[in-house]
Amino acid sequence: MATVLRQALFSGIRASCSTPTSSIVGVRTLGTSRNSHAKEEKGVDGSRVALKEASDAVIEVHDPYRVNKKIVVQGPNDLAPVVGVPEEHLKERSVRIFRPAKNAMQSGTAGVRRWKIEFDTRQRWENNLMGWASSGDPLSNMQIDFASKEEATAFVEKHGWSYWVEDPKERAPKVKSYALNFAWNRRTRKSTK
Amino acid sequence: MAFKAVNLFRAMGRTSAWPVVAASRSTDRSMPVLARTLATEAPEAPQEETRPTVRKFDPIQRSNLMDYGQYVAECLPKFVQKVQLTAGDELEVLIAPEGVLTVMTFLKNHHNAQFTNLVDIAGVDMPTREFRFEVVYNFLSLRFNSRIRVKTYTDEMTPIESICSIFPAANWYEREVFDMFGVFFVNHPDLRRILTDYGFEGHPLRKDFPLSGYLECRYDDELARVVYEPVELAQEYRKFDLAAPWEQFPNFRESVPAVEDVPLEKGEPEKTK
Amino acid sequence: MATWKAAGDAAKSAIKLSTNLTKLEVNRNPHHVLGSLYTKTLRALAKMPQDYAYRKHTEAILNDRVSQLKATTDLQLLEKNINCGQIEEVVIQAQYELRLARHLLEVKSWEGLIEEAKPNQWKWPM
Amino acid sequence: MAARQTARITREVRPLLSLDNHEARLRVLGLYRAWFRQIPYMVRQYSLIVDEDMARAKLRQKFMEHAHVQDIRVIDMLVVKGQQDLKEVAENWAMPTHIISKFFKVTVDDRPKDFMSKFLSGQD
Repeated sequence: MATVLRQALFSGIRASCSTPTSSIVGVRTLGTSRNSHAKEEKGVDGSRVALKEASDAVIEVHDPYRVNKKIVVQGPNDLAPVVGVPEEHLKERSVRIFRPAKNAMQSGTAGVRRWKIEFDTRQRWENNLMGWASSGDPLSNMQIDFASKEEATAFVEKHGWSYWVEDPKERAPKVKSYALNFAWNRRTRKSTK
Repeated sequence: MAFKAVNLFRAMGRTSAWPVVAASRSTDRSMPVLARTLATEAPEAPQEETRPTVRKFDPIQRSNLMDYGQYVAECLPKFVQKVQLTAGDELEVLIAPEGVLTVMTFLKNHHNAQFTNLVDIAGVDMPTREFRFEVVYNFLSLRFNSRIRVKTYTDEMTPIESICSIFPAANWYEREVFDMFGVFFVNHPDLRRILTDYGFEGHPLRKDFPLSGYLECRYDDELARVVYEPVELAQEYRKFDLAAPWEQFPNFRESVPAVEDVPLEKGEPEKTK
Repeated sequence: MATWKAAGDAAKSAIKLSTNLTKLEVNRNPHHVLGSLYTKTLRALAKMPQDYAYRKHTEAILNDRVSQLKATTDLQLLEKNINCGQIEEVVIQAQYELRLARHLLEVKSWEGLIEEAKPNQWKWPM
Repeated sequence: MAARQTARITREVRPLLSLDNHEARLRVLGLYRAWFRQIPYMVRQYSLIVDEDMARAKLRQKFMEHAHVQDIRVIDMLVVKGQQDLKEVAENWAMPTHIISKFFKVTVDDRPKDFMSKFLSGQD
C-alpha cells in the first residue's frame, strides 16, 4: 500500500493509471497541476475536487485487516501532541498527585481511598466588579480520581506534565482505654497510701 | 441442544409480539429447556423477593439470558472475555477489541441472534485504567424481542474497527464517540467531528477535559466577528466534596448486585499461536 | 401479514401476492434459493473443527430447515413450520448466516482467547 | 520532584493507519502538499486578512511544531486531525473566524515572559 501511495505522491505524471481508484487519481492530479490558481480559473471546480480527494487519500487504509497487525514503538508513551490541551498548559504546568485527607469533622473514610491529581495554581485576580476570586486557569476545575498512585503517575506521564507525589502520612492507631490508666502495671500508677 | 437459544428466546417471547405463534409452535422442542430450567431451579430455590420497593426479576428470563450469554461465549471463544448480567436482567458480553467486527457480524447474522438493530454506541472514560475507554454497543433483536450489550475497550491511540460495513447506523454514533472521546475508528467512511464546533480542539467528554473548556468565544465589535480566546472565569470554580464520607445504603448492597458474572466453561481449545 | 391469493384447486397451494413489507419482494422459488444457500453454508461449516460449538448448533438448525423444505411444498405451511417470519425474511436470514460462516472461517474464531483483559479492565467500582 | 522516566522501552501496539515510519512520512508529506495547494483557494474563498505567504509560513510552522514526534501512531493521529481541518476548509464548512482563531490568534496577547512584564501585568 505504501508503494502505491509513494508512487502517487512522487511520480507525478508517471503514476500508473492502471489503478483507477479515485484517491490515486486525486493525488496524481494534485501532483501534475503545478500552475498557480490564477491560470486555472476555468478549472477551479475540477481542481477543488482533486484537492478533496487528495486529502482523503492521506488517511486511507488500504488493507481492511491491517488493524490486526502489530507495530513496535519505542520510548515512553507521550500523547502530548494529540490530547488537545493548549501548549501553555502542557509545558508549564506541574501536577501534584495526592490522596485526599479524611474529613476532619466525621470519622467516615469512604471518600479517601483514592488518588487525585491537582495542578499548580496560577493567574488569579480579584474581580473588579464583584470582588470575586477570578481565575484564568481552566485546569483548576479538573477532577480525576485514580485507584492507585502508579495509575495516576502513568496518566500524568502520558500527558507530559511534570509531577510530584505526596504520600499520605499513615498513622498507626494507638490503643486507648480509660481503664488502662488504672492497670496494675502502669508506670504512672500511684499508690494512694 | 441445537435449538437451545431459539427456544430460550421462545420462552422469552412470552412477552414478544407473537405470543400465539410462539405458543403454538412445536411444544416438544421447548421441552428440554423447560426441564432444564426446572432442574436448575429445584435445588437452588431462589427466595422470592417480597419487599415492595425492590424491583422483581423474572427468574426464567434471567436464566435464559445467562444461557444465551454462554451460548455466545462458546460460539466465539476467541473474542469473548467475560459475560455478565447487569442491573438484574441485562446481558453484557465483554470482548477483546480485535473481535469487534466478528462479534457484531455474529450477533447480526446468526439465526439464533438476529440482533439486526443497532440502538446506540456509547463511550465511557476511566482514566485510572491502562485502556481507559470503554466502547459500548447496544443491540435489539426484533425477531426475539431481546436486547444485548457488547462492551470493548481501547486507549487514546489504539484504533477500533468501525462496524459501519455491518450496521450503517453506526456511522454517526461512531463519529460521536470519536468527537467526544477521541477513540479512532479505522475503516470508517467519514470520520470527523459531529457535535463540536469547527476548529475545536480536544475531546469534551474525557475526564481530563476541564468543565469550562479551554476557550471561550465572544463577539468582537472592532473585528466584527466572533473571536475565540483563552477562558477567563469571573468566579473560579470551587470544588466541594459533597459526598458523605460514609458508605451508602449497605442494606441494599446485597439484594440486587450491580453485576453478576455468568460462569463460562473455560474448556479452551488448543492455543494457536 | 402477507397477501395471498387462494388457488381455485384445492390440491394446489395459495400464491403470495405481496409480502406487505417495504422493499421486500415476493420470492417466486424460495425452495430452490433456500436450498442452495443452506448447502453453501453447510459446506462452509464443514471446514470448521468438529467440536466447534457454532458449527454444531448451526448445522443442526440448517439440517432441520432442509428437512422442513423437503417435507412440504406448501409455502404457507412451510412458513408456519419454520416460524421465523415470511419465507422472504428466512431467505435473508440464510444469506446472513452464509456470510457469517464464511467470515468465521476467515478469522478462525474457534481458537483460544486472543487477548486477556487487564486485571482491572472490567472491575467496577475501581 | 520525580524525574520523568525516559527509559528506552519498546512496546508492541496496534497501528493506527501506518505500518512503518516510511508510510507515516508519506502521509505527512501528502497532507502538507494538500494543505499547500489549498491555501490559495482558502485565502480567496474566505477573504482572509492574511495573504498566501503568511498562510504558508503558518502551515510550515504548524508542521514543524511536531517535528520531534517519533511515535508512528501519534504522527498518524496528527495527520488525521490535520486532514479533518483541511476538509473543513476545503468543503467550506468552517467560517473565517474559525480559521483565523485557530491558526492566527490575533486577539490573544502573548503571555508575559520576563519578570518585569509579568510584574507590570500583575500575573503570576
